[in-house]
Amino acid sequence: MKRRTFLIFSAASAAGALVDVTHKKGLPGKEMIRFIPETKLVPGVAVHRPGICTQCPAGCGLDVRVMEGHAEVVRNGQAGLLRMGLAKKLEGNPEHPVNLGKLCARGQAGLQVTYNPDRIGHPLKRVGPRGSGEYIEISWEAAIGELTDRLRPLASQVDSSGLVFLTQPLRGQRQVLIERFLSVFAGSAHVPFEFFDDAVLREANGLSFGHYQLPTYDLANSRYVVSLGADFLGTWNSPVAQSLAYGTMRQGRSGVRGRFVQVETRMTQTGANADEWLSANPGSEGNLALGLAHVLINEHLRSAESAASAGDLIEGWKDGLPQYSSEAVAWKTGVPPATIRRLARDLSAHQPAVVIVGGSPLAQTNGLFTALAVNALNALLGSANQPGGLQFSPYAAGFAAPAEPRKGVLSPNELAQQILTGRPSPVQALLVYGANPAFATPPGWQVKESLEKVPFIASFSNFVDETTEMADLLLPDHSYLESWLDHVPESGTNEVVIGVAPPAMEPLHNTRATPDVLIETAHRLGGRAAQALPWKNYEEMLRSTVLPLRHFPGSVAAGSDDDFWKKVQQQGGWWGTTTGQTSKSASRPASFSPVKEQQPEFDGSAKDFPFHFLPFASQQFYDGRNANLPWLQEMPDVLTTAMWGSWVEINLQTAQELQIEQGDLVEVASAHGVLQAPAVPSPGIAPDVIAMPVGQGHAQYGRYATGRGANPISILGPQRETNTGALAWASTRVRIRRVGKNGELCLFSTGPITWGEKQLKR
Amino acid sequence: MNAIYGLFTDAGAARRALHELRGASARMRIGDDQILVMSSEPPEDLGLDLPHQRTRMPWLAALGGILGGTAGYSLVSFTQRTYPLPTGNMPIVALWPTGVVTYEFTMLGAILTTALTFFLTTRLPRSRRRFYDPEVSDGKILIGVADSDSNFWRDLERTLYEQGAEQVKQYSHA
Amino acid sequence: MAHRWGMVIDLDRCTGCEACVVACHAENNIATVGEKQAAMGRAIHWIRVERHWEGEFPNVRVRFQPIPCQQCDDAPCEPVCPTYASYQNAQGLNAQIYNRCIGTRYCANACPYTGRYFNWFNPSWDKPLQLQLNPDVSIRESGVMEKCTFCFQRILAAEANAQAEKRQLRDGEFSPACVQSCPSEAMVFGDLDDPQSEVSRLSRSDRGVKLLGEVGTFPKVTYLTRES
Amino acid sequence: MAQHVITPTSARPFDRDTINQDLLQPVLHTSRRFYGLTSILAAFVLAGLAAFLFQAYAGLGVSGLRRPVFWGFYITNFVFWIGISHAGTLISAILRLVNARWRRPVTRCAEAITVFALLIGASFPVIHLGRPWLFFWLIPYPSERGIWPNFRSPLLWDFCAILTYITGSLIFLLLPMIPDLATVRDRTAGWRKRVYGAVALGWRGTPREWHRLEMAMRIMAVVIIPVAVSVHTIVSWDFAMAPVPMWHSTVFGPYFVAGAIFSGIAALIIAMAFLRKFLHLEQYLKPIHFDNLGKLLLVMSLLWIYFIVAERLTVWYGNSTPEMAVLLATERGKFLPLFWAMVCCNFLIPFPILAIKRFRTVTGTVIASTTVVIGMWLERFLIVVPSLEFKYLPFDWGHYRPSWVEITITLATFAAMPLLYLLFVKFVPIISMWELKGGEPVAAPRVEAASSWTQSRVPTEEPLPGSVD
Repeated sequence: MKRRTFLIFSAASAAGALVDVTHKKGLPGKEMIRFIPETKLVPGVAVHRPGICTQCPAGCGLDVRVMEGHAEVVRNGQAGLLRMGLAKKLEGNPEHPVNLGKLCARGQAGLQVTYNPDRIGHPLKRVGPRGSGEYIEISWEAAIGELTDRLRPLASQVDSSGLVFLTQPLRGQRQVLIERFLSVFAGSAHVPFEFFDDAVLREANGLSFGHYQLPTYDLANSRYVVSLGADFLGTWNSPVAQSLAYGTMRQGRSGVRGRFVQVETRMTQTGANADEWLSANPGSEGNLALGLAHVLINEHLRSAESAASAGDLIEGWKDGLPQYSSEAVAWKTGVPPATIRRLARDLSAHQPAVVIVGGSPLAQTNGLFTALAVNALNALLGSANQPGGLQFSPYAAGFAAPAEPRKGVLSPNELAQQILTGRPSPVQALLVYGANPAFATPPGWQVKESLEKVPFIASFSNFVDETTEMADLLLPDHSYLESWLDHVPESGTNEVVIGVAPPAMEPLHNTRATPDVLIETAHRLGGRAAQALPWKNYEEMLRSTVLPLRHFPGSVAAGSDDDFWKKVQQQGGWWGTTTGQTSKSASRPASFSPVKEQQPEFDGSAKDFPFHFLPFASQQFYDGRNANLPWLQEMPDVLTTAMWGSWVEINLQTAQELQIEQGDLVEVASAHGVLQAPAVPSPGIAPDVIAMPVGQGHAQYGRYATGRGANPISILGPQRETNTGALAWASTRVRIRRVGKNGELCLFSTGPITWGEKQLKR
Repeated sequence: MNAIYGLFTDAGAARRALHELRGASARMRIGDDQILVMSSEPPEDLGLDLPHQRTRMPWLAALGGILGGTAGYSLVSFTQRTYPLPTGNMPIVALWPTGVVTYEFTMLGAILTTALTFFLTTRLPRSRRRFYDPEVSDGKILIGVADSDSNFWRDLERTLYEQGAEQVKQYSHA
Repeated sequence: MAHRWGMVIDLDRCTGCEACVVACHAENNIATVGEKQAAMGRAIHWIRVERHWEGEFPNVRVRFQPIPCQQCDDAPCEPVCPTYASYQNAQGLNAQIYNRCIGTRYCANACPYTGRYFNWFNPSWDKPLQLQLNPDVSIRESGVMEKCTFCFQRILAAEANAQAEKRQLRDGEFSPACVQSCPSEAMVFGDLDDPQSEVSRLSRSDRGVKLLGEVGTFPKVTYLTRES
Repeated sequence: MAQHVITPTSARPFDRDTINQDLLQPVLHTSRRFYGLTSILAAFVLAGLAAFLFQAYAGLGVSGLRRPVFWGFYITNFVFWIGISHAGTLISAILRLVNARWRRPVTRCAEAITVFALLIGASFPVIHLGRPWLFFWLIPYPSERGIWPNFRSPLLWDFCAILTYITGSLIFLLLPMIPDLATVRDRTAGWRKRVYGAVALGWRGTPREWHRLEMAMRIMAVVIIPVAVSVHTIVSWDFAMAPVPMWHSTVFGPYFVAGAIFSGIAALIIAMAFLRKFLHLEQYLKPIHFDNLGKLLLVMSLLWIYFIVAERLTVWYGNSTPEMAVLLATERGKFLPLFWAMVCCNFLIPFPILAIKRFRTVTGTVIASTTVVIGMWLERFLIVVPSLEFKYLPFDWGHYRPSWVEITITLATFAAMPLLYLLFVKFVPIISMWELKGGEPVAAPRVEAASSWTQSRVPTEEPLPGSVD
């Protein structure tokens, strides 16, 4: 045994040696200075620190495994070697109510955000023309000075400052901070943007249930789940929380196994798990929901009244939805009437049951109608706010959360129009934080063109992406493992959750946390600005907001404020059943009249463009923000096993008719653009649908993403959901043709798509 | 040593000469081990009547095989027991694989013993110069007598010529 | 005290999210080979999620199956190795000793699950990505075979911990990275020799099957079949 | 030493002299053609060496190997060359044992093929290693690492078997070479004489030497036959021990041995034809030799098709899914062209050529042999690659395509064989002179009974094998 122990040790030391040998180039030279370590870490012993995942809006809690290591860092403009704690692995925080110690693939790959070789390491000032990538390195002193100088004249404007803050949707004190920062600038606008926005569902939930937020599905207690297009196990809403609940639904209860039916036009990772997979015509999902409701009401399985106010929003609800007979719905949806009736009866018989809607059905021009129809169906089933149904996570007051539809929020489209036309007022300065509309908006929105017209753009991004490329001043943020974090999950839990985490490690580069930069800028601007952001730094701001929670029953019990603050940091946040004041129900506007049946409208004629085009959230890159992480580039898409590129999914039979084979280069054209990518014929997609993952096709996003694959957003039409104005990203029509043989498809599985009896003919 | 020998082209002549020498061995006091025969092909092929050769080579080869096999088995069982790492849930010293290796070592033992026996019994390789005539390589058959009594040299020479020797040579070396 | 580590993967819970795949990469310093090599079939995924299509549109179904090394009791990969680089360690794992490996790749051929991966080149990480490397796990040089270890470094750490605290290892005290991350809790890890452990209990389930059981490898990974 | 010529040498021309002159000609005289050919072949070999060094430096990734096809051209070549090696020693030993007289001009050509093919074949397990510089870890020796190789691995059996075979073959080749080396020694002067004198080991041609040599050769012949059989059986076990569809088969041992002898004879015929042509040995390597070897090749071709049928019929009838995947892929799938090319090369083409007496000429047998060598290479490829490409889990099926490195190295070995052969012919009489002389008519009664089974099959109108007209 001794010998074996010795071997283990020698293997371990050999490992260290190997790392050194292999990274000769990566090793700092001897001439480098060594900084005095600020932390005390025992080599080889892991420390676990809490964190919050920012890879998607779900807000899972992290458990960051930190170990001692030597890194090249920059301190006060001086590069040197520092022995410091380095994040080595991201795990789920076992205490966190949303993810309970679990973490998805994108979350785990977040480590490579921090260690990404393409991170912006220090403030930059543009010297060449926009988009040329010519910058000079400047000090933070100079950078913040430049920002302050640019903003000072705007702060003094009386009616319209022309300042716009473009961010990804924020759920925490960063939202509060930015709002307070902007409050100093008259007529300024905050434009939160992400491609897979769920504004339509929030709006519908506000109307149907009085909660302007995404629902939490209590799948763990469901016995029957019907999902209309929602990739809830992969990319939609709170995937980790939903996966956990799904596991319980399937095998976590003795003697009960929940049944799951998925309706969609292209099989998602979620749909692949369904017991029954159905394909409905794009945009017809609302009809299907009401068809189910029709059966429930007319077969007297449920009374129309039980849907309460949610039902009232649908025209004809009280009359038993006469226009939604199974046959009529079958004709519109393509789902056989018998199946509709069976589904309805099953839903009724297996209680609790829930119907989920999300993703592409709501990204049609009739998205709101669809969402309201599904909400009414859920209400009819008695699933709203019930165990096994859908619920709404409580919010803590004082923590910014999208519990209310915020008025005056612009979409990038409107912003672009404002920039281009100068109406209602010219945009003088644009601050960009975490959003990349130049990549993720359809060409018809003219975002890219409009950015060129803005006199001053500053970006807080970690990476040079398509939007940041246009910036005049780059003020790189810390990575999220290096920052103070806070996050209020919108869904995925029944508790009030306020995630708070200190930095898990010291910064690697000469970057600065954006909240701190804003606070300092405000201080430099002085006056009202300094008053609006009175804190020394973001840590202090967080502390002051979190401390009042001490008096509510929750996960942290502490005798003093300091103790409480310490324990909150250790735990990665605070969660409890109530904070006394939870979010108020948004009252439905009185003016809203019941919705009529609404047919989807598509961009492009069916004659010229015979296929529906479905961009979908990529399992690896979500909306493209993760395309610069090599782990995710090399993670095979679970259905196609594609890596390192994008692909065009097409029905197997359709492909045969068009003589398109796997790996062929095909051209997909809409009325707005053309792209080329390799084809992947698949059995799990409707014959009239062409699908493509979103996320690749970056023109500028570091070495791993730039110039790789094609961006389906670049050929989308500018159509919007009629009621909410959200981008109807699934409403474009396209045509396809084979271009050539070698599309350079990179698949992990080179085996046949199907293999069995048919191929084994003797 | 010294030698007197004839070179024969014709195998029949050589055979007769050999016969003659053996017949005269008592008279000329020539021992069996004094008769010299050299040829560029096996003497049996030439039909030369030579005393029956005996060798234990096959038995030695068999013995070598046994030794080799034992060595092979010992090597396998020793090494596997010295570093007993289980693989594939097989016994540490497994019958079949050990058998295969033992077999190969048995054969190797037999081969090496055979080669060794050959070299030992033929006393090859030799670097020291010994009695030889390169004309043997040209196909001549050498028949002669080594270290014979000098009184009989003439006699021998005549006998060899009589039997058809193309050439009779004398060789002496200190 | 000997253990026999095993795993149960519930295919009814598995959603094909591939959290396990990235978790494994992060934990075990698995090299990213890049597009060109990946396209050649040289990507390394110690655990992979296999996808099987069934039927034709619209009556189409998919089954996912995560496949790590099956840690066979009668592993075909082990005896074929001439240098003992692959052998069964005391805890029943099909260990791969990188230092002993000379790269015959025989083990990879013998493995019916294609669960072994080869380092065709030396791995490299663009600076500063090398900082992500787990110091508990050696990196593998060119010409060496590698495979799933059930996160042996975690087993060692947990054992050392338990020893320091003078106690036995507890069931579920630790798990490999893939099991730990699995969002739908489809994977369970533990000691098969402990009849009380969760993994023992589940592996006796009547839904339990072994992958390619007919090959006679006696895997220590049990799959619980999907119920639909 | 002193020599006194007593009487003048007879000047009568002698057949044995002719043999010596004809057969020593290539050893003693070097043509420009030799240098040209050697340089070309050497260039190929050097290119292969460079490719190997590049591969060792850059990593095995420069080959076309990939998961799940971890073995490709290299192992194909390994099996192929080990197979070729069965030409010599095995055939020569069998012919020696049955005392087939026509073997006499053939044995050394054949045994030389064995040794060179073995050397080339045995280099492939090293070439294909991920870390070739550590190849010696395969060798059982007490090392500072304190670990021995694993004798349960078929690769170790391979090592032992090839070691035994190469030792045996070398001895089998070298022992009967001693008298001929002595002849060369006696007919040369200067440095050549010294060199050949050294390697002739002081051979004189005494009855004792001859007896021991013949006895040793008889024992060697008995021993080497089972060794040769075991070598290719063990090579087949490299595959058959792994539970891989269509590898894991009991028929593999004899199937490989038969294939080995098959390809070996073909290689021997080609080598002999070249020797005959370029060294002008028409007098020694006569149509009858090609005819006889052609008949052997015919038998092996039939045996080969028998094994193909035995292997494939059982798989097809058994209908086990993983095996059927491989079977169908080879017969009807992506390997269809190669598979049927193999059947043509190994059976459909050579069978009529060899079966019809009129075609069993030197040219005919060479054509048949060429197709057999190609076909047998394809057969080795089709054994190694499809099973790996279509192993058990369809999700993991892969596609192998060799890279330029593998192709270069493969070509280099095909150049190495003639190069080694050329050099060998340059230094050693390629036909065993003493054995050939033994076959010459002499006045004496000789062991000439029709003890050879092949001989009785020789048509009576043909000249007796081995005789010089």
